[in-house]
Amino acid sequence: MSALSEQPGLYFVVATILPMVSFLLLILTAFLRHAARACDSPLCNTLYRVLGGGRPGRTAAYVATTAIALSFVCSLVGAIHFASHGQDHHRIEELKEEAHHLESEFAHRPVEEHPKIEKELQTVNAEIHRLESKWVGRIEWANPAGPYGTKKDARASILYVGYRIDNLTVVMFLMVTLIATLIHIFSIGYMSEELAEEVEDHQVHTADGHLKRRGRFGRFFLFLSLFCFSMLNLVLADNLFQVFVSWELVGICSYLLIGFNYERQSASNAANKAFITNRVGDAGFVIGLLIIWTYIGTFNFEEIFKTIRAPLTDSHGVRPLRTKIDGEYVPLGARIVRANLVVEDGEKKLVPSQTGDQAVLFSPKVHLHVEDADPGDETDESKWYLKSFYPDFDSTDSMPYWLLVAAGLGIFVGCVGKSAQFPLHVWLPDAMEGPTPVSALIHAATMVAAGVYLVARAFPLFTAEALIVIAYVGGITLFVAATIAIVQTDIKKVLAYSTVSQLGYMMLALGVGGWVAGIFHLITHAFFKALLFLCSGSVIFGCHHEQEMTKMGGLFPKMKITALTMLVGVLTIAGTPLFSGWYSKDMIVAQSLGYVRLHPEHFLLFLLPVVTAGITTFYMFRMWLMTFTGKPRDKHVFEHAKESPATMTIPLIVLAVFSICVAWGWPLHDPEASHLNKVIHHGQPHHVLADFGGLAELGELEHAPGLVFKHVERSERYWALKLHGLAELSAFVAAGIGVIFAFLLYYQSRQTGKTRLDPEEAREQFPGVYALFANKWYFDELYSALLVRPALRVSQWCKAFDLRGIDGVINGSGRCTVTLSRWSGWVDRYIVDGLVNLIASVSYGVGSWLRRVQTGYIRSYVLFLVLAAIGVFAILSYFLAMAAAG
Amino acid sequence: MSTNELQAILFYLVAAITALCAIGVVVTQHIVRAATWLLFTLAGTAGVFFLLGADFVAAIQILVYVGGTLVLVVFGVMLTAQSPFISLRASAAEWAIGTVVGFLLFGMLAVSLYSANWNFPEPGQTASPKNSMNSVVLGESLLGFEEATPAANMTGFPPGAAPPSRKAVAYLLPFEIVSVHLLVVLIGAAYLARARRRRQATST
Amino acid sequence: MTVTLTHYLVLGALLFVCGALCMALKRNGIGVLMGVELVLNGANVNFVALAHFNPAFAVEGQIFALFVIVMAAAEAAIALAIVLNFYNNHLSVDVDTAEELKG
Amino acid sequence: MLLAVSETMLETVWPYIRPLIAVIVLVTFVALSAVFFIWVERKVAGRIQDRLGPTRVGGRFGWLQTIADGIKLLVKEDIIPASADHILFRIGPYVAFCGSFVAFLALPFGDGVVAFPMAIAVLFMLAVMSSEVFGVILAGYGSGSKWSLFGAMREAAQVVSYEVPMAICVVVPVLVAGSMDLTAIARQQTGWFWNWLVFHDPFTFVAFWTYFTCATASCKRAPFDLAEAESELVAGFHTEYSGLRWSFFFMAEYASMFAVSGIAVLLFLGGWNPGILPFALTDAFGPVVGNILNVAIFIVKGWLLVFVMIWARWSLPRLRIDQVMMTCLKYLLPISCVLLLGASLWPLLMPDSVQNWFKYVVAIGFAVLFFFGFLRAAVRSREPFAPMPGIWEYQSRSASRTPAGNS
Repeated sequence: MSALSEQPGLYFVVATILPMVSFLLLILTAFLRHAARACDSPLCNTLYRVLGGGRPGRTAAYVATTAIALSFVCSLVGAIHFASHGQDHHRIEELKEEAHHLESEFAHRPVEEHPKIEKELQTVNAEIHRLESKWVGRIEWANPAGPYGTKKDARASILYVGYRIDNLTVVMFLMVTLIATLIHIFSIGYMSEELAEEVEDHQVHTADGHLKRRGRFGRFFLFLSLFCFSMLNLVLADNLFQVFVSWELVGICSYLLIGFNYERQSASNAANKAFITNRVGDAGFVIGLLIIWTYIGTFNFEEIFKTIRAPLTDSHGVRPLRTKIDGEYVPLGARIVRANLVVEDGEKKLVPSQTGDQAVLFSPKVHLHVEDADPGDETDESKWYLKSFYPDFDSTDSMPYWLLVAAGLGIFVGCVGKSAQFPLHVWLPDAMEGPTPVSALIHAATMVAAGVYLVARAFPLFTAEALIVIAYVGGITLFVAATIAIVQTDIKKVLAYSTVSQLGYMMLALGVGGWVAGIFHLITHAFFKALLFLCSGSVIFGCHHEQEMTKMGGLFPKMKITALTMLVGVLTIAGTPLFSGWYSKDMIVAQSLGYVRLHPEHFLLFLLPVVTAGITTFYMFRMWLMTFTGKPRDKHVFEHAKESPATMTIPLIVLAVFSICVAWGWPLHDPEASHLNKVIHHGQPHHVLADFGGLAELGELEHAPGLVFKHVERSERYWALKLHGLAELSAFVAAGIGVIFAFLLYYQSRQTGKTRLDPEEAREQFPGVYALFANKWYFDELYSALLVRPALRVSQWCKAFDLRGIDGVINGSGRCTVTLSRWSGWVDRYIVDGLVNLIASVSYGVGSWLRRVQTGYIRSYVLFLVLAAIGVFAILSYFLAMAAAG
Repeated sequence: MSTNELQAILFYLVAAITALCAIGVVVTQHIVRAATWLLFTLAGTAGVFFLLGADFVAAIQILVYVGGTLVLVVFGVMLTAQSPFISLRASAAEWAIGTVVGFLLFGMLAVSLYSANWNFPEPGQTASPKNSMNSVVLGESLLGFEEATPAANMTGFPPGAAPPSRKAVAYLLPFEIVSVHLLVVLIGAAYLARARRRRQATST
Repeated sequence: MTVTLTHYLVLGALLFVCGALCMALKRNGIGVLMGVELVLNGANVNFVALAHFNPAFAVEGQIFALFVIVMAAAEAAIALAIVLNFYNNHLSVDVDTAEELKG
Repeated sequence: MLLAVSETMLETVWPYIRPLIAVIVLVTFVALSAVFFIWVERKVAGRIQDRLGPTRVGGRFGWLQTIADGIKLLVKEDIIPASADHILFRIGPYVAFCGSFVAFLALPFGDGVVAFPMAIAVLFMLAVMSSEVFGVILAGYGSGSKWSLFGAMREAAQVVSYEVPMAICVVVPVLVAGSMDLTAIARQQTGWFWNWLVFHDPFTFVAFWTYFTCATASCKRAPFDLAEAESELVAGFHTEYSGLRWSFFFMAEYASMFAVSGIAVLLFLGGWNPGILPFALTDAFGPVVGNILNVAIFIVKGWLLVFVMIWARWSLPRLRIDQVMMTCLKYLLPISCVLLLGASLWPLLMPDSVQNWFKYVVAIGFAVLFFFGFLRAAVRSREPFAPMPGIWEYQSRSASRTPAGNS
């Protein structure tokens, strides 16, 4: 506990680890259970029964829910600590400036004063460490270079695991743990069908009817726990590599949960699609990581930002760094500096230039000093230059600018994949194959928001070119997805496209510099989209897994709680004033309006969100109306529909309350007064201001660094207020049009079942547009034609080349060898052997003439023997007779 | 009818059976029948041994030849019994030559037997069952004893009896050699006859 | 009408001749084996007859006969093993197929 | 003169006539005893199988059943299969018959009551009986039927194999007695039953059982009757035989059963001596009366052993052919070799007192055991037959069971 009070950041670490503990507990239990089932002994049988036996139990759900609820509690406690230590961060920044300054003093002061400076430096450093360690910590995780790496390499060869708690982290933690807890509770009800010992999957047909399998209740919560850990770890991470690892972990969880009913072809296809599409994005992510690793040498966010962004002041903490833009000098504070490295008189200088193809890296070891103490003298072009504090000022201090752009875009590509942005948005609608709580948690509230989160987290990394790409990608995504959502009939698909569209809003906001707006919308969207998904889940559960809205209708009296909470969600997403969506969405529109005002050539970035606000309202009301009002379209579904149990409705109510109130502040009508907005605003990095904060205003900065923020805050507030009115108005009008159309087209009276306008007619009037929307802008077909089929074709070519070309050459050479061998063999056989055989055959002929003496029959030998005996006897007797006679 | 006459009658009877069956062995083309004639030939030979007072040899002849060797031979016949081999015939020319040679050989032997002058001290006792060679004597000579009391208990000499004297020439060593030989033969036969993969048959 | 040694010896000679002819005329390997047995029996008759008629040879004759019987059994075992081996190799018991030594 | 001539003739011819007479007597005896054994076997089989056996022919016990069967066999048509080798088919039964009957020539039924006294009687009997197998082979081959051939080959392999341990087991008492003359061996066992060679030392004791097993096998009796295993080979080597020829085989079988039992009695069980008198019967009652008693005792002992064979046949299941061969070659042969070695070492290594005491203790202990066993069996047999767990009762019980109820 004392460790926790000393280092309150550890609350969040604990909150992260808790789901992991739950996951490990569950998976160990599962392993043990399986092991116990495998062997047959009384002990094992008992163990098996104790661990759940053959029937899935609710224990896993309780463990996982408890863990995530505890996580929420930890996050809350940590957040309270964080709020009460709000001043620490400023203090740390000040101390760091001081330390930096003290270090630079060594060069200027005489040697006698060095011990004194050292002592001061030590005190300052100790204070920095004390304050930092409250919210920051890291441990060495891997050192690929090992103990043999040189000192220079050592910095770049160590991978850390660490955490850094800031406003963004805290907000994200609260949001993720709260929603995850509610969804866990909801899931206990929703997944109750999986408690059966044998679940029949009506969508999978086998030879003998439908597939029957064991219930996977425990497995679901196992995956959820792993996911929660991964997501929290992603948010917690203080470095890109840790983010990447968690990124992949949430990816695999998403894969596992989309494919939860993996026996269904559609589910397994969707899981694969999600996985592969994400891999495309991750390829970009990895490219970005490698560029950063190569040129910056660290993955730690803070260090990266410090390296690529210029400091606010010089190393003495007195003068703002300036450069000349359009003939006048502007401060360089917190911006990416494009400059060329020049060596003059043995001194290395950076010559600032807008056309410079190098981005300067501000290594902490580089001493910055503004030469000219007089700000009035602006004729000198070399107002500022760099001196290396240490003599080994090397090439890592600058990097090609285009590579920095590429790094930012690479990481953004990863976010595109994860957040389902155009053109990698195709997987998210298919991911609705997963159970609805999964859609709510992973594919609406948290994981898909991780892309947006990462863009926000890595915001200083993005150059202006990258940001405009982000903005346009977001704009295209939000419009395209909204148009597709209009024609969807599957209730979850509507919500899926809505999610894509809303994520596009966030991306757009980030791209146009609305860092706060983007994150704000991320939080509010997480609540109301989770609510909407859970409501849809409740509907689906109530209607026995019927997802087609064309079979629903008139469900309002049957499930009032669901309908009302869903109406709250619809109103929120539609931007009804005083609902949380209103604050965040209007803020985005206002932000884009502000950007367009500065850059009128990008007027689309304002037009698209405004129009889409109307479309959003239209399709959301369409969905609600089709589901809950009018005449029931399918008697069967209607008759069986019923309200869900309390475990499901209570989370809905809680989420509805949050959807309404999460963004409230006083006065209610002022979005800038929202508490959530303020909290996020405090976490906004300086670099946002540097890029979008209004250059003119920044030019009027005072010299003292402390003044910068106040000034910017004030100016932005002023700037935002001027634009909010217009943005609100336009969005409200668009939304109103959307509502009207929705009611005209889809509100049926209960008696007649007729609408004012017939959707069929509308469809027939715009057949091309309808086809375009219904076919999702032909993205799947396009990818199939552009990527899948060419890949297959190329593979076939390769195969054919392999078979005919390579094998042909090999076989041909083989045949040549055989032919040559034949000739050689002929010579060998008939000329060389011929001589030998001639000699042999002569010998053979002689031998065969001689061999006739021997018959080879033992019987004849016996006869010969007898004959010989007779002959001997005859001769003997003859001689004996002769002898007797003689 | 004197004992000699009876003896002669028995001899001629047994000898005739033996000789005829021996000729039958040669003449028959059927291998199993040849084995049958051989059985009677061997039995007849055993009968001749009985007539010669060699009961033990006769019994061994029956035991070993009839009960053992001949059964073994028949086993061989059965194991290789395929219709073409049951009766393999030699050619007529071979038969002619064989017959001529056989008569020549027999004639030669008979002539030499009849012309031989056997100088035995005294023709031994007439062969009769009563005077059959005692198997004890055979056993003693095999072991190398000249004389032994044909007393009942051969295992362990009775306390009072004098141990028999040694004979100069004994057949103990040949006996041992034969027994070792038999063992070698057993092992060799087992080795030779063990089942092996058949090679492709040559033309028969 | 006394049966003399010569009678027995002629019987032995007859058995011997039959055995020799049997060896010469049987193409069946087992037939050859039977011929060998006959030859040995002829010799045995001679041994036992001589043992009977020559008191000096009384024991030796019978013992030689016993040895011959034992040897014949051993020979039969070996010869049968050879025949079986022969049969395994040639799929025949016709000794004329074993003519590899033909010149 | 005529009388003188006839007397001289009688004197010279008597040694040759006597065996002829004896042979006639023996053939009659063996044929009659075969008739008797077949009847006994049927009755015993009936008793063991809980049925009655023959009951009608010839009165109360059906004791003429065999005669009736014999007459039936005599008048049956003599069938020779077309594919048979006629000569061998005809010769086979006679060879088998001769093989087992000639053995009786050397078998003494009493002291001096023997057809052809021989110094090597045991060897002669074994030798002659071993030739019986050749008749079986001829019959099997000559029948031209594969079942017959299989049966004959099995028979030959089995009998030839079992003769080896049997002969070695025979050598054990021969070694102890120092003679191969059965009469001499039986004379040595005169007196109390501990003089019987079976109780002479532990090795002869075991040798008796081993010999009896081997003898059963070489008579191709159950449980070693693989040669005529009905379940596999129809009837083995005599499948194709019928009528009188068939009955010759059976006569041969029962004859050799009695022959091997007789050898066992003479070698191990005191021969014709009653075993419960300290003197020879011929000494006490003179040669004629004593020998009549002797013959009676000998025949009863032989019958008892034959009865044991019959008993075993109906009690024990048939072995498999490989088990039969394995039993012989892997167990009985080594056992008999050990017995021979042990029996030759026992008198050399053991003090006389130990030898004597062993004899008494084993003999008396065995006798007591036998007596009590017999007594128990006798007492039991006097009890009325309890209703046996008959097959019908069992079936009704099993039928009343439900498949699930397995309590």
